[in-house]
Amino acid sequence: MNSEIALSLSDVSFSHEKGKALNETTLDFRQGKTTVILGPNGAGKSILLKLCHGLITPTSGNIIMHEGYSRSAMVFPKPIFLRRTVLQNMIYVLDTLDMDEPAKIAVAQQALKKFAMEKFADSPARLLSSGEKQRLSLIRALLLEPDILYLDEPTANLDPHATRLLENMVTEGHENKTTIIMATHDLMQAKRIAERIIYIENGSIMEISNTVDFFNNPKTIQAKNFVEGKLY
Amino acid sequence: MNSEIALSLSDVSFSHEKGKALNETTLDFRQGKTTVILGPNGAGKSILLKLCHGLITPTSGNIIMHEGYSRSAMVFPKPIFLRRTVLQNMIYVLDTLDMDEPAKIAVAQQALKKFAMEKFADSPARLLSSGEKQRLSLIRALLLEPDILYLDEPTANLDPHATRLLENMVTEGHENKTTIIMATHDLMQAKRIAERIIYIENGSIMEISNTVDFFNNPKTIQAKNFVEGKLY
Amino acid sequence: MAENSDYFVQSLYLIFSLNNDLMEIIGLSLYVSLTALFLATLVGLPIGALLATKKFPGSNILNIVINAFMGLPPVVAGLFVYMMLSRSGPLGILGLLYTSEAMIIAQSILIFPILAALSRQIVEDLNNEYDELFRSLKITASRRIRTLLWESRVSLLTVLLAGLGRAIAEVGAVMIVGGNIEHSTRTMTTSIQMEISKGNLELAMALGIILLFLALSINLMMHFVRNLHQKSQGTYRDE
Amino acid sequence: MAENSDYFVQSLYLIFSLNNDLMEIIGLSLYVSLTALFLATLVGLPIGALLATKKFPGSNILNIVINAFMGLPPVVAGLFVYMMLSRSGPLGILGLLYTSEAMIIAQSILIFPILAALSRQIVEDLNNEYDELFRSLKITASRRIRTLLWESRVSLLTVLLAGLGRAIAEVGAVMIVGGNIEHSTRTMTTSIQMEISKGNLELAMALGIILLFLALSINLMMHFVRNLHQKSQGTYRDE
Amino acid sequence: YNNNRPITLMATTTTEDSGLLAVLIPQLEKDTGLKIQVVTFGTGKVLRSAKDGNADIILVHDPQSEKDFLSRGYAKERLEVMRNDFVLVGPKSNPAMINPDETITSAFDKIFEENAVFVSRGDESGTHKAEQRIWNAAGLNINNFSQSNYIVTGAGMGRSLNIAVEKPAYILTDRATWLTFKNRGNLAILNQNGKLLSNVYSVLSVNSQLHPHISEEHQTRIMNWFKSEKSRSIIRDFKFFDQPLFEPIS
Ligand SMILES: Nc1ncnc2c1ncn2[C@@H]1O[C@H](COP(=O)(O)OP(=O)(O)OP(=O)(O)O)[C@@H](O)[C@H]1O
Ligand SMILES: Nc1ncnc2c1ncn2[C@@H]1O[C@H](COP(=O)(O)OP(=O)(O)OP(=O)(O)O)[C@@H](O)[C@H]1O
Ligand SMILES: [Mg+2]
Ligand SMILES: [Mg+2]
Repeated sequence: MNSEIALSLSDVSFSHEKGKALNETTLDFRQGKTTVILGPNGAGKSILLKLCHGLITPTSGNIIMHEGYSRSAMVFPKPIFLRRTVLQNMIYVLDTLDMDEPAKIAVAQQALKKFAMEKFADSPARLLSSGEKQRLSLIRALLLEPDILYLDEPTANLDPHATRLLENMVTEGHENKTTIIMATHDLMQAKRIAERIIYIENGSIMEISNTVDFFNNPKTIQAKNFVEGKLY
Repeated sequence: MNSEIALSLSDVSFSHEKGKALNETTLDFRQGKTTVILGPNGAGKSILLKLCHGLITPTSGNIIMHEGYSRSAMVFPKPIFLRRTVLQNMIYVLDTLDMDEPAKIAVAQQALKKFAMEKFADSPARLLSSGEKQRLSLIRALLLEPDILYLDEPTANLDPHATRLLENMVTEGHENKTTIIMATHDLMQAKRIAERIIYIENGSIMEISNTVDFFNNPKTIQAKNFVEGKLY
Repeated sequence: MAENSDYFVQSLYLIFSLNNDLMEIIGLSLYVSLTALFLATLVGLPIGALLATKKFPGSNILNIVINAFMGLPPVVAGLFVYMMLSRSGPLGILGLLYTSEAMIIAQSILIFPILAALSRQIVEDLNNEYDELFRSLKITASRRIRTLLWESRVSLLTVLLAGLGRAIAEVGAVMIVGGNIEHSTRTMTTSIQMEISKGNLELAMALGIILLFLALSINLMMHFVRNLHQKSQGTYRDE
Repeated sequence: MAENSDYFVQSLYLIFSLNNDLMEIIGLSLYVSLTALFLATLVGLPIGALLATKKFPGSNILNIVINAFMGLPPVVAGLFVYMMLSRSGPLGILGLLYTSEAMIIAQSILIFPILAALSRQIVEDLNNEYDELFRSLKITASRRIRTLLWESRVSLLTVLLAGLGRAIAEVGAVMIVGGNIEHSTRTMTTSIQMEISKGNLELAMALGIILLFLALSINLMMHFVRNLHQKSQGTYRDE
Repeated sequence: YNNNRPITLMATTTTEDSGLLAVLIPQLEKDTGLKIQVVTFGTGKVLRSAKDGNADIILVHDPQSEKDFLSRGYAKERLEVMRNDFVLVGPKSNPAMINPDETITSAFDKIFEENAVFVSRGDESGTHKAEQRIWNAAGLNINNFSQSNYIVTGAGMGRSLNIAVEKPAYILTDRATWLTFKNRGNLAILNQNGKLLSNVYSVLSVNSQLHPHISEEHQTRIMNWFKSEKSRSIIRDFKFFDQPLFEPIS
C-alpha cells in the first residue's frame, strides 16, 4: 500500500560559487516512510536535506511541499543553540505554537525527560557535551511535531544507548505518520531503520532502492564499493 | 617493553558552576601508545582530553607534561576554522613553525592531498561539509607533528573510507612515536585501534584495561552494560 | 602652570560646594541626553537589526547612508531642527525652539545613526551564526529581530554607551536649538562652552571633569546591573 | 520655509562653484580627521583587542573608564590639549598651539575611547568563538590579537567609520586648539560655526551638507574597496 | 625667540567678521615686514589666551578688563585705536514703544516697565558689560525682571541675536555684528543714542618679559604702525555696505 506523497523534487539542482553541489534531481518522498541518504563526505547529502527543508533555495527546479505535510523540522550535525538555558531553548521553539507559559514549560520538561536530559534544564545549552547537544537538538525538533523530520547525522555524537533510543523513536515514527529523511555514515544504522536508501555521490543520485536490495544487490559499482568500504 | 611516560595526571579534578565534571583522577600516558576513552554522553571524556591538552585548568591536582613530549594537538568534535580558505587555515597553523612561505604552502598542500582534500584548497573552510571539516581538522592537527595527539570523536562525521584512513594513520602513529588519546562512541573502532581502554562514567574512571580484556572481561558492571549497549 | 592649578583647585572647591544652579544644570543634561538616548534607541536598534537581517532593494545604500550620517556635524543637526522649529519653519507653531524638547529632538537625530550603524554590525555578526536555526524554525522576521537584539544585549550595551557618550558630550546642537538659556536650557556642555568663551578655562575644565564623572557613574551603574543580572541568571557566560 | 529653500538653492549654487578657499578647507578637514583616525586606530584597536582577550588586574576598571571617556566632551579634550600646548604649559616650547598638529592631537584623544571601546566589544565576541582554537594552537597573545583584528576587519570597519564620523563632525576641540585661522586651521566645522554666529544659517547648512557628502563619499569608497577585496578573495562570505 | 615665527594677533570676532582685518592685516604685514597670523575669539578668551602667552598682540573691546589686564602686568602697553557703537535692536512691532530720539537709559527703562522680552548675552563680554552699565545708569536692577522675559543666553553675539530673532526680543549689540548678521528676521535698530553706547577697541602688546618667545622689537613695530596715520586712514576709509563702521581714535 503506497501512502500519499508528502514532498516532491522535480529537476532540482543547486550551485554555489565553487561549482555544482547537486545535479538535476527528481524525487518523491511518501508520508510516514523512512528514507536514508548514504554517500561519501561532500556527496551532497546535507545540501539535499537543506533544499528539502527550505533552508536554501534551488538554483533551478521546483520543490513541492504537498498540502498537510508542510510542518518540518531538522536536526543539524552542528546544532545551534541560543545563549540561554536548555529549558529556555526548548520554550523558545514552543513560542511559535499557541500555548500558555505553564503548558510550554510542562511540555518542554516532559520532552527533556524522554531523552534523560531533565537534569540539564537549567544548564546553559551551549556548554553541554557534544552528545548532550545532539540529544537536545533532537528533542527540539520533536517539539514541533513535524510532518517531515530531517535528520543530518543525528547519532554521530551519541553513545550506544542514546543511538538506540533515537532509532526506536524513528521506527515508532511510522505510527505517527512522520516522514523521516536521514543522512548517516553508519551503515548498520541504515540497515536497521531505513525502508528506502538513496545513494548519492558527487551531487548525483546513483541509486534509489529498498534497503534489503541496496545492501544485498547494489545496482551500481559505486554503491557496491561504498557498502564494502572500498571507496576511491 | 614499557615506553617512557609522556603525561601524568595526579589527583586531577574539575568543577564548573553546575557541579563536578571530573573526580580526583590519577593516570599515566605512555609514549607511542593509543588509549581510547569510552563512556556515555556527558561522562567527562571531552573534559579529560581538554585538561590533558591544557585548554582548561584543573580545579585541583596536577598535570605534568614530561620533557620532550610537550607538543600536543587536538581534533575537536566541532572544529573551529578561521574565516579563510582551507589552505590559509593550514598555513596559519604552520606560521608557528619556522618555515618560509613557499615551504609552508608545499607542506600544507601535501597534507591536504593525503586526505583527498587538495581540491578544496581555495574553498572557504567554514563552508565545507561536516565530514570535510573533520578531515581538515585532523590535517591541521597533524601539521604540528605533535608528540601527543588528542582526538575527540574524530570520525563521527567521516564516511567509511575516511574513517579507515584515520585509523590507519593512528596505527602508523606508533612508528612515529606519537601518543594518541582518543574519545569515541564507536565500539568497533575502539576494538580496532586501542591498546588500552579507559572507561569513564559520571566523571569517574571506572576501569582501565587493555583492549582485549575490556571487551572480553569487563571488570565493572557498568562497563559490561555499556559494551552490551544496555546503559541505564 | 602653578597659577593655573591654583585656579583649578578654586574651581573644584566652587563646584563641590554644589549649588542649586549646578544641580539644575546637571539634571537637565542627564534628562536631555538620557531621553534622547531612549528615543534614538527605540528607533535605531530595530532599524539596525532590520538592516542586519534583511536584504531589500536599497538596503545597501541605506547602510552606507546611515554610516555616513555618523559624521553628521552636531551643528548641522541643530540647524536642521532649528529650521524646522523656528517661527518661519513648518513646525514653528509648536513653539518648541529654545526648550529642552528641542534639544532632545536634535540629540536624538544626532545619535540615531550611531546606534543604528553599530547595532547593525553587531546584530549582523550574530545573525550569521543563528541564521540556519531561525530559518529552520520558520521564525517571523520580527521575532528574529527581537531574538537577536535580546541575545546580543550585552554587546549592544557598549553601543548604547557610545550613543550616550555622544549625546552627553555634545554641545553644537543643543547650543543652537536650546540657546544655553539660564534656568531653562543650560546644560553642562553649554556651560562649559560659555566658561571657555569667558576665558574661565579652569572652571570649564572642572565642569568637564564633573561631566566625565557623571558618565563614569552611569557606566559603573550599568556594569553592576549587568553583572547582577548575569549572576541571578547564572547562565549568560558565553562559550 | 519657501524663503529657506530659496537660500538653500543659493547655497547649493555657491557650493558647485567650488572655489579655492572651500577646497582648502575641505582638504584640511579631511587631513586632520583622517590623520587623527589613523593615530587613534593605531593605539585604540590594539588596546581594544588587548582588553578583549586578556583579563588582568584593573582590566575591568579600565574597560569602564574607556567606556566613560566616550562621553568626553570635545571642548574638554580641546582644553586639555590647550593647557598642554599653551606657551605656559609643559609642551609650550613646541609652539604647536593653533596649528593643524594641535587639532590632530585633540581629535585623536577624543576618538581613541570610541575606537577602543567598540573594537573591544567586537573582538571580544569573536574571541569567545575562537578561544579554544587559539589555546589549542598555543598561539601567543600578540598573534591572537593580530588574528582577531584581521578576522573581524569587516566589522571593525563600522567602528572606524564611527570614529571618523566623530572626528570629522567635531568642532569644539579643533576650535579651541586650532583657532579657525584662515588658510591655516579653518576646517569645515569651524567654518560652519563661524557662519552660524554670523547668522548665515543657510550657508552653514550648505556647508554641513557638503560635509555630509564628504562622509558619504568616504563611506562609499570604503564599501567598494571592501567589496572588491571580497570578490578578489572570493572567500569572505561568512556562514 | 625665533625670528621666523609668525606674529599671533588675536582679535575679537567682530573685527574679523566685518572684514576690517582683511584690509588691515595685509597692509600691516607689508609695512612691518612681519608675517601675521590672526586668531579670533570672544574678548574673554582672547585675554585668557594672551595671558597664557599664546598671542603677541591683541585687539579687544572691553576697557575695564583691558585696564585690569594691563595693571596686572600681563600687557606692556594699551592703545585705544578705534571705536564704533552699540545699538539697541528689537522687534519692528516695538512693544515697548521705544523712540529713536530718547536716550538709551530711558529706552531700557521702557523695556523694564513694559516687561518686554530682553535677551542678555550674560557672558561677561564687552557687550554684556556695556549692557550692565546701561541698566545701572538707568537705576534698574535686572533681578527684578521676570525671569522668563530676561533671557540670559551665555552665548556669543551672533547666537544671542539668533535667539532674539526667534523670541522676538530686544537685545543690545555692537553695530559691526549687527551689520554682518544675516538672520535679522523682524528685528531693526530702535535706538542708538548716547555716550553709554560707545564701543572702544584697543590693541595691547603682551608682556614679553613673561614669555621669552615673544619679540619685543616686533611688538614695537606693530604698535607703532597702529599709531601711524596710515592705519587710521585705513580704519576711517573702511566701508561696510557703503557705511563707515569704525572711527579711528587719535
Ligand atoms: N556555499 C558553499 N560554498 C562552497 N562549497 C560548498 C558550499 N556549500 C556546500 N559546498 C560543497 O558542496 C559539497 C556538498 O556538501 P554537503 O554538505 O552536502 O556534503 P555531505 O554529503 O553532507 O558531506 P558530509 O558527509 O561530509 O556531511 C561539499 O564538497 C561542500 O564543500
Ligand atoms: N562549563 C560548564 N558548565 C556546565 N556544565 C558543563 C560545563 N562543562 C561541561 N559541563 C558538563 O560536564 C559533563 C561532562 O562533559 P564532557 O563534555 O566531558 O562529556 P563527554 O563525556 O565528552 O560527553 P559526549 O560523549 O556527549 O561528548 C556534561 O554533562 C556537561 O554538560
Ligand atoms: Mg553533511
Ligand atoms: Mg565529548
